[in-house]
Amino acid sequence: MSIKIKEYAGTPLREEDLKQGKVLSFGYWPKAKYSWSAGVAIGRYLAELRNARVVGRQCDKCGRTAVPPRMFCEWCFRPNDRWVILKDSGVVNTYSISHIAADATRIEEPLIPTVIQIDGTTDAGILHLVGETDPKEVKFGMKVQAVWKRPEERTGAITDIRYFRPIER
Amino acid sequence: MKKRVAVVGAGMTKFMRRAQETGKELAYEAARMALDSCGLRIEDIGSVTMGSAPDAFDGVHMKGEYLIDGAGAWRKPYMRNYVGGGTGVFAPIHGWQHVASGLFDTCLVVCEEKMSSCRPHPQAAFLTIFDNLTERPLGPNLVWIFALEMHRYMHVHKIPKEKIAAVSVKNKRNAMDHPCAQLAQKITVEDVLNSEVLVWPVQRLDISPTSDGAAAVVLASEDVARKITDSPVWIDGVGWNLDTAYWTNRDLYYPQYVENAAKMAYQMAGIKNPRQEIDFAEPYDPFDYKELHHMEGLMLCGKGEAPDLAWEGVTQRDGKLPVCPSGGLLGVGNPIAAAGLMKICELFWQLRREAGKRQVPGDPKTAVAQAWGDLMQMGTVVVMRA
Amino acid sequence: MSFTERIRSPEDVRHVKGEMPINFLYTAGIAGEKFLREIKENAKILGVRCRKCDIVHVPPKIYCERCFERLGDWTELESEGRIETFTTCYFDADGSRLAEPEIMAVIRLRGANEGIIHRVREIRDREIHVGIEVKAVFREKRDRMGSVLDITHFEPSAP
Amino acid sequence: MAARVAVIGVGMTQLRSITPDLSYKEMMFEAAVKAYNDAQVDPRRDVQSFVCSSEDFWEGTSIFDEYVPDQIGASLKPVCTISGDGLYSLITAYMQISTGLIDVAAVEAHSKPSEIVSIRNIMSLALDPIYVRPLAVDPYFVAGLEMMRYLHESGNTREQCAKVVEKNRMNALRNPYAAHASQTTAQDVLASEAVCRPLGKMDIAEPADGAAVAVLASEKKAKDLCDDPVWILGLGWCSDTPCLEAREWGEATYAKIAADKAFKMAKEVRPKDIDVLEIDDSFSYKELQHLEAIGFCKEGEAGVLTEKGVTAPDGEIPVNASGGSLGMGYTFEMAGLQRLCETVLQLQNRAGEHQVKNARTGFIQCWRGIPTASGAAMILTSERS
Repeated sequence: MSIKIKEYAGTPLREEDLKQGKVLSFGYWPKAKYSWSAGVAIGRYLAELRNARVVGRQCDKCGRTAVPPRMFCEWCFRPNDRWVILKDSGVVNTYSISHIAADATRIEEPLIPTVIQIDGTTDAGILHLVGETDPKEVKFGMKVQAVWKRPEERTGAITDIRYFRPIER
Repeated sequence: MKKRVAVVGAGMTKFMRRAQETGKELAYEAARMALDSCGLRIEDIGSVTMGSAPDAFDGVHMKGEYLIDGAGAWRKPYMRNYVGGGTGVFAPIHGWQHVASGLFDTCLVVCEEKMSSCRPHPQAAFLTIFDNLTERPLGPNLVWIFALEMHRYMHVHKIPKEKIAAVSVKNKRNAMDHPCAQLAQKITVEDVLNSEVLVWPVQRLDISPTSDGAAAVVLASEDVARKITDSPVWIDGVGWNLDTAYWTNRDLYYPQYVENAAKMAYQMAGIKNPRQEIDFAEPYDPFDYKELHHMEGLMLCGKGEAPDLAWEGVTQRDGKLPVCPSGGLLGVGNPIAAAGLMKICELFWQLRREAGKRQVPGDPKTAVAQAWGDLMQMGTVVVMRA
Repeated sequence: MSFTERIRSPEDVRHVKGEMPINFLYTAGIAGEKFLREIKENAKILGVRCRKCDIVHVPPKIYCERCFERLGDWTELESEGRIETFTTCYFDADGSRLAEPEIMAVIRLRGANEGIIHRVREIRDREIHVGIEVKAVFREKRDRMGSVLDITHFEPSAP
Repeated sequence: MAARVAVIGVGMTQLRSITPDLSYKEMMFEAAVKAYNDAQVDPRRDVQSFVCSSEDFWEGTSIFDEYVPDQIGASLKPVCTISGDGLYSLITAYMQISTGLIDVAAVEAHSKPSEIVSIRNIMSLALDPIYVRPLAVDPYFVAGLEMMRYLHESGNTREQCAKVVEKNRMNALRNPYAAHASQTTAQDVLASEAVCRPLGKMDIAEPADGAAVAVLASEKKAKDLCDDPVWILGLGWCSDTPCLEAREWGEATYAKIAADKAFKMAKEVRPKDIDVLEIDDSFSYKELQHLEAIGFCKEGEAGVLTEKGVTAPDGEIPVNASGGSLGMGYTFEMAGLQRLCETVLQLQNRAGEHQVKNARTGFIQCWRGIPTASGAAMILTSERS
């Protein structure tokens, strides 16, 4: 009972308490390694990225084209019907300007993580970066186009697209 | 429903950036306090459910199993429920299922998080929540998705940043009255707007901290609850809902999953008009805009209206609709699952009028707590009544 | 079957390697800190007694898992005990074959009701069995870090 | 107990040692389609709640529950994950239906250990980080310690454990879902490479990939939707101490308590009324230890019963006629749901070549694997005339 409790448990430490050994601490580096199966849908998606193509899957029942592709339509719950080769361009659905890396350390050149709605789809955005622009110039609804790695550099990964660049202002 | 279920006891630890206690010890302290608060012994507990977020924080695989003894589950029916950040409010829903099903008279609900074990920074664990094949290679940071969602929300409703910052100011100040708070401070809207930009539009003071901590509540069926206490607080509505994992395929401006979960909980609680019937709310606020987003999902106001309510002071503790009187995650701290359950503790204390300096004025009878989780996907909602 | 198009050539099968790129730094906790400090400083093993359940827990805890009462009755244990069970391991944690098999055992120290987990050495495979007496061998004080590895192993007690 | 709960449909993929051609989502979709077809339900219209099962480090993804809804028809629906065996998820769905809040629920579990490159390291990560993990030893040592003490206390022998492997791998030859069926003899098992003595390589159930989904319904819905619902009569689950130091090594107390609770709830059902058992056999000795713990024979008798063929598919107490984990493959968090699927098929007389004659009432039990002492039990019955 909140008002009746005088002392709450918990012993806060400072980083220095650990560094200076005031409190014992134990480091551990796990080996957590995997080899993930891309499967039918993402397998083809990644293979096509190597060909500098973006592909989606279309459902005949609701007419929706999904990217990243999956072999089922989650809304109709049925196998979807066909592969669709999409344009490698789209519009900015939402964006941000990142000054930090994945581990929360600061980075010099800000990145522009963006959800890009691929042209020819109704709701299918993908996560990627926008580049070749001043972050201040990025706008909602701005048209962007994929900038691909050179063919010999492409491995069949989402990073085969280096980033998307604005194609009109 | 088979049985009405009440919260009869609650406990929590301090929320800390780094705790010396192990996860087991944190769980113990919270569970022990919850039992003591209602005068129960461990033998009186029929089952235990644990809520805890990724194993990658504590650094123990199958950490639900690791935490058994600290959670008081020795030789008891024990499970771990897990819906990402939504876990803290799902755990009491899972506990409610244990009791309302008629299987148990009592259930101890414990939530624990020891994020500080994760190195180099708890943020690093969040890289591993992204899709392993289509997103992780881009090196995403957790804050990215919040920034993307926040920006979309601001764009659609034309919300100025300062109205959002008002939430952070309010919650960090409310937390000054919370004895467990990690980041209670008196700050201004300008402080928020001038704080370090992490991922625009998210700045340092828009974010809750990473924390170690635990919380616990004791649930009991109606007949048992009335024997334990004169003032049980009833769990009258529960709802939970998960949207598609393809988060980039959705319009992030509105949390439909929260609305679905809220509708489920309100229907069960017989609430027709939440704006009239809810006396105060504890929506999930890991980021300041999230509180606003969730108020809208909880249908406590119209879409895009929440920022004005925050700006005009309606959501202050003494306002017409107090929101996060505890100080929320922004002020008290964010040991993921424990933070969600802290909100249930707050409802319990407030509805029993035991919240001390944090007590909302008037005579609150009905309140809602909510948590959110996964990739902008999961809504968990509990309605409680005095 | 469930969807209409499948991979039909092994050439089209795609795998992506990955990992969980994190590491951890643990604290020993309130009870663990005291337990390991005592090993480090004095080469002594501490347990904690629950009077209600009449058992001595080792490694010690701040609570009794059985009755859930808070504990504080610390007691010094002997560093000798009986083998409760054991196993001979041929691989390490990576699954690589060990040069020499290693015996792991649960050792119930005299005066305790629980058994600590450790290696047993200086004994032949066929001489070991459930119930034999073993004692802890500690590292030299200057080498002790405050860890279970401050005990290098257990070995048969002098006959 | 007022209204009852039934299983009205099951779906499982074929288990395989590797599934390189399918993503986990595609495997789950396949199991879900099968289960919904079996139950004749549309998940988007009829299923009100979904309960999934996973542990992050088996997947290599944190907050794995993010990735479950789409492929099982659960998007924008009540979905939750239980970090535990599929049987725990089934129990959660059972509780949800018993509250009256939900009429039809689906339960999912899957297993893709072929994708885990460093499986022993992941297993080690479940050991206590302060007291056990620093010893840096093969995590299977936990099973070695337990097997040694169990054989010591019970008087059962390594040979009898090997007989379990022989039986289950042979049983699996008649189960098309099985990944590790073989004409193995007890001699082959005893001769297999030592891992953690007395545990040999063939005492350990080989991992397998697969997915399973089951559909549960309230009494009224079950009768509307299904000709032969399989009723859940009793269930129980229990966790003993997670601390290796505090464990009573010879006994599977968690299994005993869980089974006692299940029988108590099922009232007049006794072990002699059970026609088929699917119990945890993720290590050879575990089948014997569990059989004794759940009350089907006295301590020390399970080995002899196995030798005498009492636990064979045509014996008095058919145990793991499916092949169990030793024959079908060990599927981690899916293991309990795999047993559920097998038992439902048995009770509905649909198990094909490995059908046990006149199977009406079944018992299933799961264990969460090393280093845990947690598990669940369930009793089910068909009322088909």
